[in-house]
Formats: sequence, C-alpha cells, structure tokens
Amino acid sequence: MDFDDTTEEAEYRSQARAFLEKNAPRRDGANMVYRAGHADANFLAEGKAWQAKKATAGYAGITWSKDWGGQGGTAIQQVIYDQEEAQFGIPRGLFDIGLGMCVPTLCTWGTQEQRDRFAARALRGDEIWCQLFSEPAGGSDLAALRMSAVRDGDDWVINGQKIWTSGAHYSDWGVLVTRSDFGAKKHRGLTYFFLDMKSPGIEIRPIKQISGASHFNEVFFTDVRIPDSQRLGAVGEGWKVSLTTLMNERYTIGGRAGVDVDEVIALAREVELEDGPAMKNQGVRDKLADWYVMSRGLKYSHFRTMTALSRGDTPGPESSIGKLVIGNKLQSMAAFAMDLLEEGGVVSDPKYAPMSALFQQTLLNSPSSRIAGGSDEILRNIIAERVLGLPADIRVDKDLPFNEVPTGKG
Amino acid sequence: MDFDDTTEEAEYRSQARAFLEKNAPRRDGANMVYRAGHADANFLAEGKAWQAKKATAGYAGITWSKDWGGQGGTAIQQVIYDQEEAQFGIPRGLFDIGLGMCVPTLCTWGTQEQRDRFAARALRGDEIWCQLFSEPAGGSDLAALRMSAVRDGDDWVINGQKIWTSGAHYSDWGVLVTRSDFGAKKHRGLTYFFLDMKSPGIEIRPIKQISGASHFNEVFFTDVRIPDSQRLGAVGEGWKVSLTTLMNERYTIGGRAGVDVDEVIALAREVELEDGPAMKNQGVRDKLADWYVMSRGLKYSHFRTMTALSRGDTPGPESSIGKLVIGNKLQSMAAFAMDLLEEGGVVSDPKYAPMSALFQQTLLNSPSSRIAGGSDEILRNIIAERVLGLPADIRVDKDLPFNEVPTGKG
Amino acid sequence: MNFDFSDDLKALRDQARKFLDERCSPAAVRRVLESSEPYDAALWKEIAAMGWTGAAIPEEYGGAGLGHLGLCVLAEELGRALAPVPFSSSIYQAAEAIMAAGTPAQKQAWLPKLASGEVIGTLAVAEGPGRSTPKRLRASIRGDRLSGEKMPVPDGAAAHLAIVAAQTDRGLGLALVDLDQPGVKRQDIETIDPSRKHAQITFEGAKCELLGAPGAGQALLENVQNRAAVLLAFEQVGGAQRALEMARDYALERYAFGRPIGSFQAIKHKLADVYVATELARSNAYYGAWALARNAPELPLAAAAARVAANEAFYLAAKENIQVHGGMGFTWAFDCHLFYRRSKLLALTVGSTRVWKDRLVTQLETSNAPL
Amino acid sequence: MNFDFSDDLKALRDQARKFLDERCSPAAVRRVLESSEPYDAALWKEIAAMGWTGAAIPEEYGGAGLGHLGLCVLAEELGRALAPVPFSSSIYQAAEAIMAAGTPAQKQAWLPKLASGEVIGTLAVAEGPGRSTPKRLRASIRGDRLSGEKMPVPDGAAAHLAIVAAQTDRGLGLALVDLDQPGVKRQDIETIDPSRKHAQITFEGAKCELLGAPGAGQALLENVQNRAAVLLAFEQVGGAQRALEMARDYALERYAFGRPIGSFQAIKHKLADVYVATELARSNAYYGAWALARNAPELPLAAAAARVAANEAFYLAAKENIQVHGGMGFTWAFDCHLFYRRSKLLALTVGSTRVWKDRLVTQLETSNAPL
Repeated sequence: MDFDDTTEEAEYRSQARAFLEKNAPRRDGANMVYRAGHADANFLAEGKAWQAKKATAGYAGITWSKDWGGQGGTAIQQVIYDQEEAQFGIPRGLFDIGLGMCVPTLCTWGTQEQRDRFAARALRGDEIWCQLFSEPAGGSDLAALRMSAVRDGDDWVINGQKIWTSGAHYSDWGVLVTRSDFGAKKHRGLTYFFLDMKSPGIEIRPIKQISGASHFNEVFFTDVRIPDSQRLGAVGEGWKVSLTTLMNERYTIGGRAGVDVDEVIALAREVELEDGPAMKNQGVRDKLADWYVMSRGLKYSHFRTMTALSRGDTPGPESSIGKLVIGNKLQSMAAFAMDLLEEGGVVSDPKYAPMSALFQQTLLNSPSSRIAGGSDEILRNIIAERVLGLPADIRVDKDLPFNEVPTGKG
Repeated sequence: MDFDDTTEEAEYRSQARAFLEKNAPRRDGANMVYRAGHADANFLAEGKAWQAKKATAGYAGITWSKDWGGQGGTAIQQVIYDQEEAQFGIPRGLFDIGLGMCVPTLCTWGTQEQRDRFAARALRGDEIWCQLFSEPAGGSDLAALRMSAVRDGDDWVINGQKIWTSGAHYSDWGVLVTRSDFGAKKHRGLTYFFLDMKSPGIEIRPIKQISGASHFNEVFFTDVRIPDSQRLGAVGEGWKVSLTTLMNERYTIGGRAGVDVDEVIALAREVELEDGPAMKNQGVRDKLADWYVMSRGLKYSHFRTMTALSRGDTPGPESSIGKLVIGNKLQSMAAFAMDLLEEGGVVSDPKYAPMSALFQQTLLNSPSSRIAGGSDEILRNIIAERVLGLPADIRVDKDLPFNEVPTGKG
Repeated sequence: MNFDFSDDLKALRDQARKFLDERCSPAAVRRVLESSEPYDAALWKEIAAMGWTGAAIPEEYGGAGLGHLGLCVLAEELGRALAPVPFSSSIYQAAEAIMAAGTPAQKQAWLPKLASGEVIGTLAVAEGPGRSTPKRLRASIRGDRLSGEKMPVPDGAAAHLAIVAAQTDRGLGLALVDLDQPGVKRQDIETIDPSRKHAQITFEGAKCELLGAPGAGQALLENVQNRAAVLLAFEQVGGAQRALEMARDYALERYAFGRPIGSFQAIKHKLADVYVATELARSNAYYGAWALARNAPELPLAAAAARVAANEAFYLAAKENIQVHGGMGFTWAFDCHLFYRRSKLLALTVGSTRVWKDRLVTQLETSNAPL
Repeated sequence: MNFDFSDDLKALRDQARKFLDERCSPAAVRRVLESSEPYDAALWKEIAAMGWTGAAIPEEYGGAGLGHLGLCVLAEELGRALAPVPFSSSIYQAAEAIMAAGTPAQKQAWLPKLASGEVIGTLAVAEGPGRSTPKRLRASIRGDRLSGEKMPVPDGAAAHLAIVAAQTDRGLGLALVDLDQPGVKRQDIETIDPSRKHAQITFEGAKCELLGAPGAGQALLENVQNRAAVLLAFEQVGGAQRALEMARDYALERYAFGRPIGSFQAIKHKLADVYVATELARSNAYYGAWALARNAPELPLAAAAARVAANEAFYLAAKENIQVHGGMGFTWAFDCHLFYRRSKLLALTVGSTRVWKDRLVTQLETSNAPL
C-alpha cells in the first residue's frame, strides 16, 4: 500500500511535467480561477493555442483510440497528466465537453469521413463543441425533452429550446437530441444530430446565476435546418446515442472545488472570537474535524479510484459520492465561515471581506453545485440503485406515448 | 397572549387538583416510571381501583358524550386533568387504549345494548381492552393484514397472527380487524369485530425488546370463534370502522419522554472534561442549545395546540411533529451523553452509571420511539400530505384484488 | 391557556399581508436589489402612514401604542414580504434603544420622528469582520465628539440618526449621532443582500451625545439585541413560511418522470423537515413575544431561543427552496435567491447562531428560569 | 498509485470472511451476549491457531510477521462478524503497548504468549465515568506494587495480563500486571454490549513492573491509542458494511404497500447516506493503515481522522439498520441490536468522537502535515 507511481507512470509523469514546465507558467493566485463560462475573445485565443500545443505534444485525446487521432493511452495516464496540468496556470474548461462527450459520440456513431473531418480539428482546438441536451421541461428528467425535429426532404427542421448549455456562444459545433415522434413512448421517438452552431435560426441567451456569473446559456431554435447526413444513429434511436454521450463523460479528477476545509482552517487561525482565536474554540474544532474527515475521505477515495484505474479497472458509480459530499460541504462551510465573521460576515466586497470574499462568493455559488450536473436527490438515487442495487423509483411515464405523459400543463 | 386558564378552566383545574391531592400521592422518583407493559397482578389491582375512583369522581371519559356514560366535557378539560394527574404517582397506561380507541369505536358502531353492557364497565376499570390491528405482514401498511375470518353459521372463525398488541395478556376484551374476502380490493374485504380475550384458541406471547423489556405481544389465533353479533360495521366495511378507532386516538398531552435536554444539562453540570466542566465546553454548549430549542419549541407548540383546544378547535396533524422530533432527539442526546462519560459511558449498571444508567437505557429504548406508533418516514409523509398538501405516494396496491398485491413471497 | 395573538392583532396581520402582497411583490424587492436605491421610499412612507413604524412607541411620543405584540405580527409580515425598508434598523434597534435608555429629552427629540418615519435610525456596532467584543471596539467618544469607523452599518446611507457603540473613559457607551453633519462620511458597502443596503460610516470628531450612562453600553446593547432578536425572529419565521410555500407550490406544479416532483419522498420529506423547523421557530418566537411584551425576566433566554431557532429555520427553508426549484432555483431570474440572501443576512444581524447559542446556555447557567 | 491491500492480503481477507461466516454467525455472538461466557473460547483458539493473534507480532516473538496491514484486513472481518473474542484488548492494545515500550525481556516474556493466544491481555485506563486525564487517575504504583480501581476494563475477567495506567512519583506510568495473583479482585460489569464483557478490577498492592519509563505513561498511552484507533476503525468499517448490507437485503425482501420498501426514496436515500459515510470511513481507515504500517509521522492525524469517520459511520449504519427493519428492528429476536450495541461500544473504546476530533485538530495545529 503506497501512493507511488509505477515505473511507467513515473516516466509518463516526468515527461508531462517537463512539457508543462517548458510551456506554461506555474499556477498562482492570479491565474488560478480561469473559468470557461464567460470567455472573452482573448481567453478563447489563449485556450485554442494551448490546446494546439497539447495536441502536438501528444497530450490531447490521451485515452482516444489511435484511429480517432488519439494517443491510445490509459485512463491513469489521463489522470496523471491532469494532476500535473492542475499545477499550472493555463486556460481551462473550453474543450472538456467537446472532447469528453460530443466528439467521442460523433466518432462512435458517425462515418469515417466525419471522424476525419472533425476529430483532429477538435483535438487541436480549432473547433469547440457544446452539448444541447437539457430543456426547461426536463432537468433531472432528460428524456422529457420536447424540441421537435420534422423531416423535410434531405433536412430536418428543428424548433424548441435547450437550456444549461455551457459555451454555446463560443462553440462551433454542437450535439443535439430532439423528439422526432411525439406519439412514440418517451424514450423512443428521439433523434440525435450534430450541427453547426452558426446555423440560421439559433438564438443564444446567457443565464445569469445568483452569483451574478453566467456559466450557462439558453439556446432557442426557430426552423433550424440540419441535413439528415448529420443525424447520428437511426431515427428514433436518439436515447441510445445520448447514453453514449453521457457514458463518455470523461473521468475527471476530483479537482478541489474552490473552498475546502483548508480555507476554513486558514480563516479560523485568523479570526478572534470572544475567547481567543476561533481555532481554539471547541465548537469550531468539532466542525473543522467533520469537514476535514469528509475532505480527506474524498481525497483517499479518489486515490482508491486511481488505483483501480492504474490496474486498468473502470471506476463505478461510487465516484458519485464526491459531488454529493462536496456540494453540501461547500454550502455549510461557507455559511459557518460567515458566522465566524459575525455582523461583518455579510460584506461581500473583496476589499473588506477576508480572503477576497471567498466565503460570501461560495455561499452564493454553492446552491448550483448541489443541482447542476446531477442534483443531490438524483445522486442518492444513483447510489441506491446502481451501487446498492435497490429498485428504481416507480415510473408512471415509461410506457406511455410521450404526448400522453402527464406534465401538469392543462 | 398568556398562559393563564380561563375562569372555567381554572375552576376545573382546582377541582381536579383537589381530587388528586385527596386521593393520590405526589409524584416522585420512586413512583415515576410506572409502565403498563409488564403489569403484575398487584399493579392491575391498583390500576383498576384508581380508575374506579376517577370514574366516581367524574374524571373518566371526560370528553365522552353523556349517553355513553361520559362527562360530555371538552378536550381542554381532558388536557387540564391530564396535566394535573401527571404530577401524581398513580398507575398509568392500563386504560388509555381501551378508553381512547376501542370502546369509542364500539359505542360508535355497536348497539345500545352493547354500549350499556361495555362502556360503563370500561370507564370504571372493571374491564380492560386491547387493540388487535398490526400484523407481521403490515406495520406501516396496516391494510396489508392477512388474518382470516370465515363465516360459519352464526359465528366467524378467525385464524392468523396479530403483533405489537399492548396489554393483550391482561385485557378482558379486544377489538380486531380481519380479512373476510381475499379476492376483494385491499381496503375492501376487511371485517371488524370485538371479542373476549379469554376465547379458546388465543395464544399470547410477549415480545422482548432491545432494552430487555416487553411492552408488546404477539397474539396467535387458531380457529377462534366470534359470534356475528360482535361484528362492528358491515361485512367488508372493516377499514371504515378501523379509521374510527384510529381517529379516536385520544389527544394525549406530550408528556416528557423519559430524557429531555434538562437531564443532559444536569449531566453536563457534573461531568468534568479535559478543560473543566462539560457545561463550559463550547462544543457541548452548541448541542445543549440545539436540544433546548427543540425541546421548548415542542413545549410552546403544545401550548399553541392547547390554546386551539381551549377555543374548541381540533388540533390538526401538525401535532405529529412532536413524535418526529422527540424520537431523534432522544437517540442523539443519549448517544452524546454517553460520549461525555468516555470509556465509562458503556457501563449500564445503575450502581455505577450516572443518573442510574438513564442514558444507557435511553440509547437502547430510543430506536423503538422512532418506529412504534408511526415511523419517522410515515410521520414525514403525514406532514407532507396532510399539512403541506403534497401528493400521496404512488400506490400500486390500492386497486388490485388483495390476493394479487405483490408481497415478495413466492 | 391563551398562547396566541388577539383577534385584533390577527386582523392587523391579515391587513398587513394583504397590503404587502399588493405593494411589496418580489418585483419591488428586486428593484432595490438591482439598483442603488437605498430602500423603497414610497413603501416606507405608506407603512409609516399606517402607523407601523410607531406600533410599539408610546402614544405620548407619537406612537400607536399597539405594544410589542403588534410589532411582532407586523414583523412577521415584513419578513414574509422581504420588505426592502429600514424597518429593523430604525424600529427594532434605534427606537428600542432610545425607549430603553433615552432621557425624556432624547425621547421627545427622536421617538416622534422615528414613529412617523420621517427620521430613519440605525445601530452601528461592528467595525469590520469578527466579533464586536467591548474590548475590541476602537470607536471612541471624547466629550461630545465621536471618532471611529463602523462597518457594516445597516441602512447606513439612508439613516439620519445612528446609535453608535464606542469607548468612553468609563468603558463602552452608546452615542446618539445625527448623521447629517460634516464629521460624518458614508460609503455604500456591497453585501450578500443588496435588497437591504449597508454602509461604512467614518466619524471624524462628529458631534454626539451619550445614550445611557457612559459605562452602560454593553448591558444596553445586549438588552437592545434581545429585543431586536425576538422581532427579527418573527421576520425570519415569516420568510421561512413564505419560502416553504414557494417550494410546496413549485413541487405541486413542476412535473418530472410524469408526476409532480412533490410526489417524490425526497421532496416530501425535505419539506416536512422544513415545516418542522419553521413550526419550532414559530413557537419559540411566540414565547419570545410573550417575554418581550411583558419585559419578563425570561427575555434573555426567550430571545436567544427564538433567535437560534429562527436563524436555522429561515436559512434551511431558503436553501432547500432553491434545491426544490432545481436548475431554475439558482438563476437570477427566479425569486428563490431573494429569500436565500435575506435568510443569511438576518442570521448575522445582531450576531450569529454561534454567539446566541452561547448566550442561551449562559442564561441556563445563570438565570433561574425553569429548565 | 497503489492505495490498496496486496492480493495476498485480499486473499487472507476472503479466507477470514469465509471462516467467520461459518464459525461466527450472529447466533454465536448472541450466545455470548445472552450468557455469562466471557468470550467464545473455541473461536479464540481457532483464530489463534490460524495465526491471527500473532499477525503483527514479529516472528522472533512467535508472531506471523504479517505486519499491520495484515492485522487491518483481519480487523475488518472480525468487526464484520462482531466476533465475541478479546482480540482488540489483547492484540490492538496489550500487544501493541508491549511492542512499543517493552524491554527485550518483557517482549520475550509476553509477546509469544499473546501471539499464541494462550495469554489474553488488556489495557486498563478508565476509573469510572468521565475523561481519564492523567491528573484525574488515582491508581498508583509504589515500587513494584500497584493499587487502585479500574472500571470498565474490556475483557477484564478473561485477561491474564493487564497494562494499567497509574501514577508514579514521576507522573503517569504504565504497569504490567499479571492478573492471576491475590492482590487482584475482579467483578463483572454490565455494559450496553454484553457480547464483549467488561469488568471492574481492584488492585490491592498487586505485584507489577513498569512498562516504559515512569513518567512516559501518557505519551505511550496516546501512541497505543493511535495504533488501536486505526485497527478499531477497520472493525467499525467491517461492522458498518455488514449493517448496510443487512438493511439493503431487508429493504429488498420486505414489502409494504405492494412494493419492496427499498423502492421508497426515504429508504433509498437513507441507505445512500449510510453508504457514503461508510466509504468515507473506509478511505480514512486506509490512510490510517498506511500510516500505521510505516509508523509514519502522520499517524496521529491519520488515526484521529480514521477514528472520527469510523465512529460515525458504524453508529449511523447500525441505528438506521434498525430503522429500516421497522418494528422487528427493535426486537431482541432480530440481530440488528447486536450491531447497534457494538457500534456504540467501539465508539467509546479508547475515547469518544469528541475527544478524537480535538486530537485531530490539535494535529492540524501542531503537525506540518499537508493541510
């Protein structure tokens, strides 16, 4: 039992680190919080340039098969590269969805010509992809989607709305699930496409979040035409294709989500309470210990998962405990840290709030981390069903024609 | 806004107190924990004698209508009497179920002859009643009961098993729900009776609980014969009659359940931690404050309910918050109190454990208080549905013939 | 047993709700949240005209003399509506402080104007992040001059009058300061809830007079905080109840997997827990109201219990309301965040749960209140 | 990255589970619970014969020299089976103490017998309820004589050897005491988990020898507690996992309202939370095992984290297992209470969560462990 790389892993790590040292600045406060959400032209250019460098050096598509233009490498190699890259200040988040979900789906279901046309450009960062799945009618219930696709000659005509699309405004291409048959059962009648995000009839509106930031968009489709040649999978098979996309969700390493117990400890060392430093207060210590145990429990769980990867096993749904624990921990840590600041805790101006208002920002961001990408409730269901083998919820919608599934609307 | 009785209430209270002062000893440690569960002959005799006294003085059946032999009084009078009686050391628990649930059902659904025959005797304590509802097949799901009733001439022949019956072994009469038609829908096909608990074919076995005590029984029926004249309600109408029984569950005052925050505070004042008395430890203080707020929140909620009663309104299901909060509070207080005692906390010998092992006993008893009389889960459902108006759970069993409802057995 | 508000006060509550439903919709709250408007001045005028601001101020000082029970039912409705007005600063804190410790002259000078709403008052204690213990406060009074910096001061930009905690040669004292004078500089401060504005106020030898004895500041503060804690608890109970109702309504109307999400136990039981927390908070607040109205010796304990329960109930209700709303819940467009922001703001005004739990247990140790 | 047990140790774990499934069913645990039997002597002989007791004892002292990682996997299985044997007292505590501080002669005298299981050892610290701080302990060593009263002593009736914390003229020390001598009186003590017996031991000038330096008792105790905490954490993770599986199986087989109760979200989400707690505890325990096996400087921090997580996971799993079983769950006849009792017993052996949280944060303050 150790935390050491195998010889091969160590070798791969040192090469990766060498590449990074040579091509990127060490990470520091200044370049720490690169966010893809509100990407300006500048950030885009930097991001694409960096992706091109990675591709040339063989660090793009590490786990992709060679005939997709990938490296044919292992999952652990990907993790090792990510760990190393995490220590450098480079533009992040532009390509994860495209390379993690969209293009692999295209490569799986598309033609060789399509692979040749899209895979390499995506790896080099020439083209950015987004994913158009969620709709107002269906958040947790993805298959409730209502965006209609009507065949018209060699094209399909698309009408409806998507939501929660990251990077829609700077993406060149997108993957899309639509409903081509409203009379079929809910999970039949779906059809999957990819499309040019510059197609006429697409309108993109950013969604402003509580925190004021906009990491997501609404995307409105009005008579958008997609050639049938850009259909992936058979008509009515869209659900099956979507599953490929969701499966492909690349195993991302549990990078530290903004605030962890370490930041609360740092604060507790600074703040004076009635009876001395917060760090000496037994009530505070109890909470710090709880969060420390959760934080390190996740860290060591991640090491166990990496061990599985290192052996070539694939990690199961048990990795979903991370998000469930982190979301709630974030919210409770932020709320408690603000309590330590008393009346002054409400101040969110970084000039006056300790640690540049990190905790106030976290309080406003944390609700989304309990919802986006799988709500607490969905995650508990996943653990109960896929890990513990408990029965699925009773489904009243599965066997009904979609247009007869109750929606509560008149 | 005050806690004062109205003139009438004050008058009633002073009369009740006078009666009690004259006839019963003040409550003290010694006579505090009278439990009905394991009642010996002695306790039974005392209990019946006391009930007779109450009846003569007009404190039995306070809320019962006069033509049942009751006092035709108000709910608040009952509460006032209970509050006063709670301060005296008298035998408790023998008649609550009979006078609260069984006999009112008999009086509602039975004939005048039956009322005359049973009501007065029950009020005087000459006869004790028990309730035979729950079965191994149905705890939370009462209507899953399988005890069979087959008509045979003027009798019904009963076979099957009941469980969680308090006082079965010292009861003279019992009320019983059976299934007379296994082909009908789950909530139809039930038939309700009352019967002599000394009838041949009844076998009673006490159930030993974690704590070692036995407050409940299993009751086995083998070809027990009940005359049709002891049927209450029509054949197949047993569910409706049962609801009367459950509705009649007398509004009992939220008497302090063994351990409350006050006992933990008493302990915290005694116990020395590394840094002085536990009462001075901020971690301990945080928890004491939480429990205090819950405890007093329930106390003042109860005052609000009493106010409603005092105005003649009937308290709604919101009173179910008490049990939900108390059960969990009991368990967490006991566990934490034991933590304060460290390694020595495991000792449950009253000779050595503080406060006569109150907390160790509570740890072992508390699981039942989260289950018996409505589990946490059922109580949350009741609040969500009856108070908040959220939809009932999806029912797959309601419309099926009972013998087609899935049971998981073969 | 009559542990409830009188029928008159219930009628007042119904009027107040009806009025605020019309005049103080979430859109009105949003307007202040999204603008630099210090508060909803029109709404303030109207509620002052209805006598709410003067509810608990004696008639001799121009109040309605409704007493504190009246103020409690109004507080619950103002909290329910998230009213963007300086009510808590001016009434629960400034007016209460003057009623508790003012000389007849001071009462005469300020209470009528506070009652009529033409003067807005506030209480300025904190000097940046961290616990404001007497020994840690730096602001100081020399003669009739006040110097120091207070931050954050609720409604600091809008207020005409501040009661300021500051050092005197005999320990902590409270100073009455007219804010419309040269020695006072103010600057808006960004907080998590811009629907209730806060400011930083710098006093540079500002003219002031003492409120209460020079050394009595801490005792006075604690008394005012106890009184404000009960009134804030009613605002919080009102807010929690409204957030619970929002979540309940959404859970009934929003469908997933072909059924209302309110039919899933995960949602049902979550909201049941919110209901329980809200009811426990309400009952503790009622006891606080009783103690406040009678100035009972139990007030410090009752106020601490009311505050601890209310802090937790409103925050729980507000954060789980977002959770029930799912993705839409964390958008700016939906109203959930208005409650979330306010719940955390109120949970820190007059001090955190942590501090009030400690105050509660201190009362259990010292007072003879029946355990 | 190889943060897992070796294939050999996994094979050992599988053997151990297979053996204990056959030889240590709940019925076997119940036999000790319901009788005055101090422990399952036959089972003890067998596991000793298989070399489990000697797993972490060096071969030169008759051990198997499997190292502490081996002991961890065995501990997990013993915990899973609720094995009613004096393993933790004799091995995690007594043997560890002697290995840590014994003279060659003391090791030679006791380790081989502890390894073979013919001698049962225990650690006697507590003197009744309350925290056993060095200054509060009354037992004392004068020369080679020990006097005092220890209660509760795990396996106190069965043990032949006790390591006793007692005052010396140079502060707290540890005494090695042969319990089979006139100066020693023992009496069984009733605890919440009679499947693991405890006793009160009175020493009246009993012959003893020091283990380690006279003043080194506290440091030594803390070291032994750290080592025991990691091993107990594996027992707790094993117990939690088993309780979770019991609840899961019952939720699948028990029907209510025409469906398995495991199809209700109230049950599904409850068990998901138990699963999460158990996995977090397991991962913290793994890190503890790593630190224990290497005697790493991180051991005090790793042990505290492992214990805090394990205390909470096993207790949560055990109490919610009862809840999932409903009415049957709190009957004597069902096995749920065996886990509930054991979970609370183990949560107090070597000290409560409260104490270990404090130890954890103290490490964060003092150690340079990467935050």
